[in-house]
Amino acid sequence: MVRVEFLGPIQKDALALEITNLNELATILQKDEALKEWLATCAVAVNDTIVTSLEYELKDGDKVSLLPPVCGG
Amino acid sequence: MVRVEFLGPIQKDALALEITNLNELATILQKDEALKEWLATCAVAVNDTIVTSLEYELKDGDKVSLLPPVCGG
Amino acid sequence: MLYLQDGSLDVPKILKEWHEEEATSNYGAFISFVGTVRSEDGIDGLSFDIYEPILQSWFALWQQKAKERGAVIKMAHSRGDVMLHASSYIAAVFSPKRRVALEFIDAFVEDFKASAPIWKYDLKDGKRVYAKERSTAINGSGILGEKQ
Amino acid sequence: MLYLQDGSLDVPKILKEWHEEEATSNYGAFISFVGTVRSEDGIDGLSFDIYEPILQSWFALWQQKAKERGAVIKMAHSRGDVMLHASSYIAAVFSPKRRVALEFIDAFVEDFKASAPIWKYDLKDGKRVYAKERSTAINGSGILGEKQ
Repeated sequence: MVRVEFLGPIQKDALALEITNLNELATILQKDEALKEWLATCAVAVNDTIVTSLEYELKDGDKVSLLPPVCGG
Repeated sequence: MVRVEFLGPIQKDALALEITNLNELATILQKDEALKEWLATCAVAVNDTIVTSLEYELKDGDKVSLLPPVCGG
Repeated sequence: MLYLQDGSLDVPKILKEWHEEEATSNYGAFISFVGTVRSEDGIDGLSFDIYEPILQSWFALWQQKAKERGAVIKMAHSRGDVMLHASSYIAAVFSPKRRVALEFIDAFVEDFKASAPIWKYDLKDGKRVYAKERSTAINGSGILGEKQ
Repeated sequence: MLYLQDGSLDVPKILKEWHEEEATSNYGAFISFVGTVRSEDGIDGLSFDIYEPILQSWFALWQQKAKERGAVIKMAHSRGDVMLHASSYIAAVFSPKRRVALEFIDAFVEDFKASAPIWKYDLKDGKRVYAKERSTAINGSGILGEKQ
């Protein structure tokens, strides 16, 4: 099971999904109308490290985080 | 009479000279062996404004200052 | 040193502490940047969410970069609400010589704005509104979106 | 604000005062640079001569430049002796937004080093030795020297 968290302003509870890579996650999340606008601008971290390839393999226990556009300071 | 001051590390008392421009001052100061090394690196101010031309006219009561290389901070 | 706290930062106190921490470290240059909430667009203040695990690793990378140049970086940031004219962010660099400090503070603050996992909200009319227009997508964003 | 004093500067006190002076001026960015005497080459400290009339007019020009960008500059400097690990120089910029502050502090500190009429001496073995090798001739220097 992979846990998917939505950070900051994305108002959505975490998901627990049976997936093996980020491609599968993209397919699932693109079906959620409320998420569509976020997906285009969110960065993705696996176990708190930013990843930039959809081919990234996921294993049981991994945590995926979606990070929308940031503005600290 | 024009007053000539030597600032910072130049160990020399002020002079009072009858001169009408910086060219005349250069001629006088170049005769002072102890000043030679300073003249090549000093900036010149007339009445506290930096000037960069030897043709600058001086009048009675003017103050000329020699500013050696600086290092604040 | 990365210091996070609820609410606004006590700027003089934090600058004093940091200055004292490095008082005998033989750094010739100490430069600090303070971010303060400005009155604009009728806001009452700002509010912040922070995702700490990634902020910590982002900061550790910068600390490593600083160390390679003989410098040290410190940073403080607020969580939650910070009202008008109060401060939410302090960054500081200590280094032996001035050029490293001047270059690091600029690069650090700009990368902080572009990459640090912190989300800003306007506090306005009792609501907390995501500052979407002022936010920056992190490098590498968008991979989960539909192919263009 | 240009503040000159005999001996070392009380850094936390000055930063606190400046911060308080601008606490409600609605500046979003406050950046400060502090110069501290480093232990090197066996010195016991540094000593400074300042020629105030030209320093004042140099500073007034910078204040005017800052004003045109909606910013304010403050500066403090020591006269006379400042011992190891004590501070002799503080510069600060307050501005509405961060870019102006980051760019001004860099340009101001560099022009200060190249132009401000301040002379530095090493304090070593009870003597006050002009720091000739670290000093910079002001732009336009040398007109009184012999023609090359």
